[in-house]
Amino acid sequence: MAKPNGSWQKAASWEELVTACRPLVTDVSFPTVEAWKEMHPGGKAIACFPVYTPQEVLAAAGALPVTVYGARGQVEIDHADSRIQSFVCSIARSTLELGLVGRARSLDGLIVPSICDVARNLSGVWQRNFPGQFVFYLHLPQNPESAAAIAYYRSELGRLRREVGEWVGRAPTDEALREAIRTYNRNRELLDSLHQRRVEAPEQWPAAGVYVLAAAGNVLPRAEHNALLEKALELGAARRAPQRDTVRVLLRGAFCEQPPLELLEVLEEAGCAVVNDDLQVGSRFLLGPVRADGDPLAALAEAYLRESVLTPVNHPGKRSRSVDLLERVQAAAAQGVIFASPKFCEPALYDSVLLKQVLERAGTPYLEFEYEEKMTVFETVRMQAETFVESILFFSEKS
Amino acid sequence: MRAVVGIDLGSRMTRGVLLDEHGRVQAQAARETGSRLEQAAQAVLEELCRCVGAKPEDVVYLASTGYGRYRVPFRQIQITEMTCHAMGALWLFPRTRTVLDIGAMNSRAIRIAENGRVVAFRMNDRCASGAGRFLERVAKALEVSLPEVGELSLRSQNPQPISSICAVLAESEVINHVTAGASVEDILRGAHNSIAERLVALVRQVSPQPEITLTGGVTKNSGMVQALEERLKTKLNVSPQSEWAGALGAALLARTRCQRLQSTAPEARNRTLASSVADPLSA
Amino acid sequence: MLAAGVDVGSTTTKAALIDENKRVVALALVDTGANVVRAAERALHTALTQAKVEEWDVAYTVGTGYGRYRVPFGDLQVTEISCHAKGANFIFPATRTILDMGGQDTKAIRVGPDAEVKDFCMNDKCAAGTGRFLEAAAEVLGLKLEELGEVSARAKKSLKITNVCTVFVEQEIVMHLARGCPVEEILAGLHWTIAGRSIGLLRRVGLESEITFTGGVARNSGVVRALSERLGARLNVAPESQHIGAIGAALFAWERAAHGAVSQRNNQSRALGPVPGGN
Amino acid sequence: MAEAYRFQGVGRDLQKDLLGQWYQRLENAPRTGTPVAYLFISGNIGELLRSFGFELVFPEVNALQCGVKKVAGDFILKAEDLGYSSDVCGYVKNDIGLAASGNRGPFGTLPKPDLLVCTYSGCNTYIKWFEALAELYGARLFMLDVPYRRTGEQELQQDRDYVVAQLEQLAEVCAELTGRPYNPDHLSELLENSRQAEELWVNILHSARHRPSPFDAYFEAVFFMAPIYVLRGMPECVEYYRAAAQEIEERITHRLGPVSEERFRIVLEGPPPWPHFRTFWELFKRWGVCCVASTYSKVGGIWDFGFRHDPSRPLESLAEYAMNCYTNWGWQLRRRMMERYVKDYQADALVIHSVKSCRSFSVGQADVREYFTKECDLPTLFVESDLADPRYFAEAQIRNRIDAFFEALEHRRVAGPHPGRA
Ligand SMILES: Nc1ncnc2c1ncn2[C@@H]1O[C@H](COP(=O)(O)OP(=O)(O)O)[C@@H](O)[C@H]1O
Ligand SMILES: Nc1ncnc2c1ncn2[C@@H]1O[C@H](COP(=O)(O)OP(=O)(O)O)[C@@H](O)[C@H]1O
Ligand code: SF4
Ligand code: SF4
Ligand code: SF4
Repeated sequence: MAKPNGSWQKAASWEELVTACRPLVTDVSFPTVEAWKEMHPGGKAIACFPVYTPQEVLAAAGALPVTVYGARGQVEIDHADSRIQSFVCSIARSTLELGLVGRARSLDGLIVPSICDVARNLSGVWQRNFPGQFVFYLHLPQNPESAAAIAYYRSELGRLRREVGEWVGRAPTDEALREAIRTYNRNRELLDSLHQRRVEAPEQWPAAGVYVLAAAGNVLPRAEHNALLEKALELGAARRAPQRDTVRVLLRGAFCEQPPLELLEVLEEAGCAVVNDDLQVGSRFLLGPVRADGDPLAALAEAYLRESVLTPVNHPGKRSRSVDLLERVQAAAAQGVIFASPKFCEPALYDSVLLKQVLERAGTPYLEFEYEEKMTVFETVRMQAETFVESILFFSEKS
Repeated sequence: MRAVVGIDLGSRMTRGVLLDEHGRVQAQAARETGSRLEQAAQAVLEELCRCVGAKPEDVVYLASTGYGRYRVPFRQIQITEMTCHAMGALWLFPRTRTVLDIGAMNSRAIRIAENGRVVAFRMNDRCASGAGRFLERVAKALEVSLPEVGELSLRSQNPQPISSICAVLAESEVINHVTAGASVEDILRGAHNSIAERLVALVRQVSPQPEITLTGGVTKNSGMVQALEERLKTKLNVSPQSEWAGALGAALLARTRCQRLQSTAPEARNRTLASSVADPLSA
Repeated sequence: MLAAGVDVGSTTTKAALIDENKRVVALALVDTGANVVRAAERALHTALTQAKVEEWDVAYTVGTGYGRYRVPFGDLQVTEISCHAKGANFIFPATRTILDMGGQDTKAIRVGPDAEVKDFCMNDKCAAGTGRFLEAAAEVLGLKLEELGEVSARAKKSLKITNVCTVFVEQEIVMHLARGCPVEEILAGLHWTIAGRSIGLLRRVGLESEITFTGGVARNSGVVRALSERLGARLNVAPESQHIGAIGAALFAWERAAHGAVSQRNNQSRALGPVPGGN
Repeated sequence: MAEAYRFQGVGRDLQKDLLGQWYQRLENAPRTGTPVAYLFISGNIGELLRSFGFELVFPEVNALQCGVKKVAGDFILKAEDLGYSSDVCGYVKNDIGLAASGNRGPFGTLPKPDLLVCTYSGCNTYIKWFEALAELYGARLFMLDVPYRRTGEQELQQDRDYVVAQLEQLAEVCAELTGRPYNPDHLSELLENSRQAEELWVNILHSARHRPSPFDAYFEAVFFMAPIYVLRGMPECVEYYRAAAQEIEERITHRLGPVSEERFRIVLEGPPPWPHFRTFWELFKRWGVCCVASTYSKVGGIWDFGFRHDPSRPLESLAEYAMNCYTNWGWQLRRRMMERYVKDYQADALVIHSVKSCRSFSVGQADVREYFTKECDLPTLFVESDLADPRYFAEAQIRNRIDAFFEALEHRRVAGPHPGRA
């Protein structure tokens, strides 16, 4: 059971901080949201489907945006199995399950961006099952080069602003939006430096820990998360880490449904130092800060269409996923790439095919496996990861 | 003498190989794994030493592999079956580019580079429909001994198709065939075919390249080998030694590793491979 | 007048005889084996001898079970789904959902007030979580099927079983035993896992109480317990649970006979459904 | 029966001829120097491309053909050899496998694309599909971003304007590629042909309201609808539906139908299992089942609720068309459609064929089933297999479901409790 917000402030070391935040990742009764609501009577909390939700708009309306990554493998899927076929990714099923068993009671609505066929239809299914809730389907333009796209996305954001406004009874002002943008810019900045540190010293900034601290932001107000991250950066720097014989890897494919934390730990145990990943990329999908002056919605629209992280679910237009991947590999000095895709996540599965060919040509070793948020046995993954590490350690000139 | 040893703790057999400083195989030893893995490993090590009249301390580096690889307290390093089988297969057949290892519980398809580096691999977990235990069950159901199944299947005139992909349901199907009066040979062939189908599907996933080398206990099964060759439309490398591929590979890698460490700075030597910090199985 | 129902299951073949007052007068159970027809006849004869009657006393026979695909037998073929619905409704008239766990498949069926099938789904491609799964487990644990229930009842807690594959689970059990885990806890874990899988099916057809549990696995009190625990509902379990399919078939036979249909065991029996020249 | 009557079979035969000629034109395209565009069925704005003289290739239709001709399995395996997962859409794999085999299929050899137009109406998979083809052929990819019809909402003006704006850009791209200027009048002529064909097609669809229905709106519709999907805008398309209409007329006058004795009328949701199409159909025919309305026949456009292409508003009506293909509709809209069909066509049951390949269809179907069984007390059958991958069709299981289902229906209906027919 997680203690609501605040518990992390007492942490005196990186390890303590991570331990304090760990429950925030796994506790899908959302204690921090409950706590927030106590402090904000009548306040609304809105669940956001993982990728590309412009949470600034919700925050500016005084609502608490909560990024929901399914049930984090914490809930037995009893009801949703009968609603979402077995050949669909777990996050769709477990998110629905949360609703059906009333675990997400503290959440009053759901924003579903048009990231994939599953998400597209899920919005309607959600609406049917939870008629009382605020359900918003956000169309993300898939045509980044089109001159019409920015204008269109701005109007789509306008629709969101209006409808959220009507629903919470307070339409966000431009100034409120700019304020939210500033807070989120700061959050992105901090998350980036956290991940950047890890590139420089992976032993110092272990992936699982970094993951947990980033994840805390999913269920905390951004301002609080910012404070948490500032503290994390201090404590992390003070940490003494053991030297280990590892392989630097770039993790790819986990942009939406998340693997269990254990999976990251298994990878690390197996000798993979994750130096770059797209885990929970939904909280850091903008490559740069958003303009905090002028028309805020236009700024958000532009930012999304011009400089958002490439994932399997946004059409890159003139940009290239291949080039992007190779650049990332280089920037992170990664020795190999791990494609970890959620089972049945079609977008990820299509991309890995093309990207693997690119890596073959570039001579970069890669490993591919699928995971499910609800998986409990990691022996196969461990075996694969160890083999992968060995294939690099034993056969590369160094070490 | 200064020797290196590789020990493969399989779910059924524990096998060990001892190499001398020149990388020549000096001894091989095997015994039933049983439930006490440490003891099995210990016994095999002693056996190896006895063969070459060496003392355990003459063994300068020992690598363990197989599902019990973490259970060898006196190992310097543990290496996965995948990496070891690749190495071993390459030693047995230097032009190997794809390894198909068929064990009792899991089957693995491995594509390797010239130097034995594992490039891509797949293994069946979750579903046993494509592994050796399937045949064991069929053999049991048909009351024939494991070593016979292969030969018998080859004598089949018209193979009995096994419709079920499930190892378990297939078993009852087999029994039905028996009572329906189908010949043991035909049923066996049917079973071999259906496993071969699934194994081929596994191999395809690593985009196999010739030569393909078969390892694991199933290599003893000529029927299986042929069923696979028919479907993969190529000759398979099979060696009577191939059950040793794991241990052999471990020994060879132990040797490289040990040489590397001596060449590198001493402080690097007492570094551990990250994975040897924890024993997941005892966790 | 007697009506007979024969349910040729993947594992066992069941026969039921009912008299003109729809009273069940005999129940028989034999292993199916390979020869479906022989199994059907053996079962029927066992029932006949039990009831001390002759074959010609039987006015009408309905055949069901997976066997009916391989060889049609009896005067009429009805799917086991309809038969289980019929039988369950006969014994527990308030039944709305049926879980039938047989040797090699599991079915969930939702029925209306007069036993009409409203919805159903089944899992029959994989032996994971079927009766067969339990047979295998029992073998490894050195227990008789009959014992599974009581033994698991002794468990303080239930072990988490990670494999669903019947083959792999054997390995897992051996591993747990080697680690000295108590048999009853392993067993409880297995029952828990199986219950989970079946509940998935039940939800798929939409759970409505009352729930009736049929098929051989219903004789395993451990599974019954795990199910009602996980569903938070009690289940109807009849002593003749394994025969409910056969009883349903017999009821259909009874109705046919009551509507004056005459048995024609001698001439070719027809499968249900197809319109003459329907295509 | 074709001998006895004048028009029976023309629908099928003429359709075959027209498609044959079309594939012939495609085969010749490289020699005739005709520009070739690849396009999808859902949101198929082919008239615009045709107005620039493009010949059109529809990868989905090729995949479908491979399925029916029973070669899909090999192409799919080929794609899986290239690394595609067994869990992704079989149509895509079939097409990739086909491309990897020199684009030679049962219908002849297909030309390479000069332009790939990805309409986002059908599914997200469309995008991944053409991203892959763009890589493969190095061809130019135009994304036509078609917003999804949000559940329950009215079509949004902003969405329509957005699509129109993109169509204007597409027109520029075409002009650039073909060296021809955009000619709205020519486009309007094509759209007039579309309108007429649509009018006739809708009449055929509505004919299923007769008892017995002269026409199976699923198992036959999939053949009858081909021309309006792949040849829309062409004069021969209109001709085709005139002929087809005659066949249907004749059937009505002679009370002919797809089944000799119509015993059950169903609405069918979901695509067919192409590799096992006949088998699947037979499983229903055995029970005297006629499908009187289907959602699948609307994947390439929904006309039976009134929409027609409008020559006087070319781009606008193309935009509206593209936004209103079945899988671009949200759950509530889909549900309403089925509900209307059940009522208008007096169906006894809803049959849902859930296919693994297509999440765009499948996700939400279980809720559809729940809605109809629980809230409308309509008998609903749910069967799972696949539309392209032969491996996912378990005949015994599906037969068992279908038999049990219609047994129960009969049981409900027939006075006297006998579950079957004497
Ligand atoms: N003498 C034999 N003849 C034929 N098949 C055999 C023989 N011995 C073992 N096998 C096959 O090999 C399998 C065991 O292979 P092995 O590699 O020893 O398993 P593991 O390494 O997983 O313990 C058995 O399941 C059986 O199918
Ligand atoms: N006495 C018993 N106690 C517990 N389980 C039993 C018992 N008898 C049979 N079973 C279970 O029932 C299964 C067979 O059920 P059954 O309905 O007869 O199968 P089917 O109808 O498919 O032939 C067996 O696999 C076993 O798991
Ligand atoms: S995991 Fe993949 S398929 Fe599932 S919702 Fe996310 S993006 Fe869609
Ligand atoms: S199909 Fe058979 S072998 Fe495969 S997982 Fe299921 S039970 Fe195990
Ligand atoms: S089958 Fe479905 S997923 Fe595949 S391309 Fe067609 S609409 Fe898209």
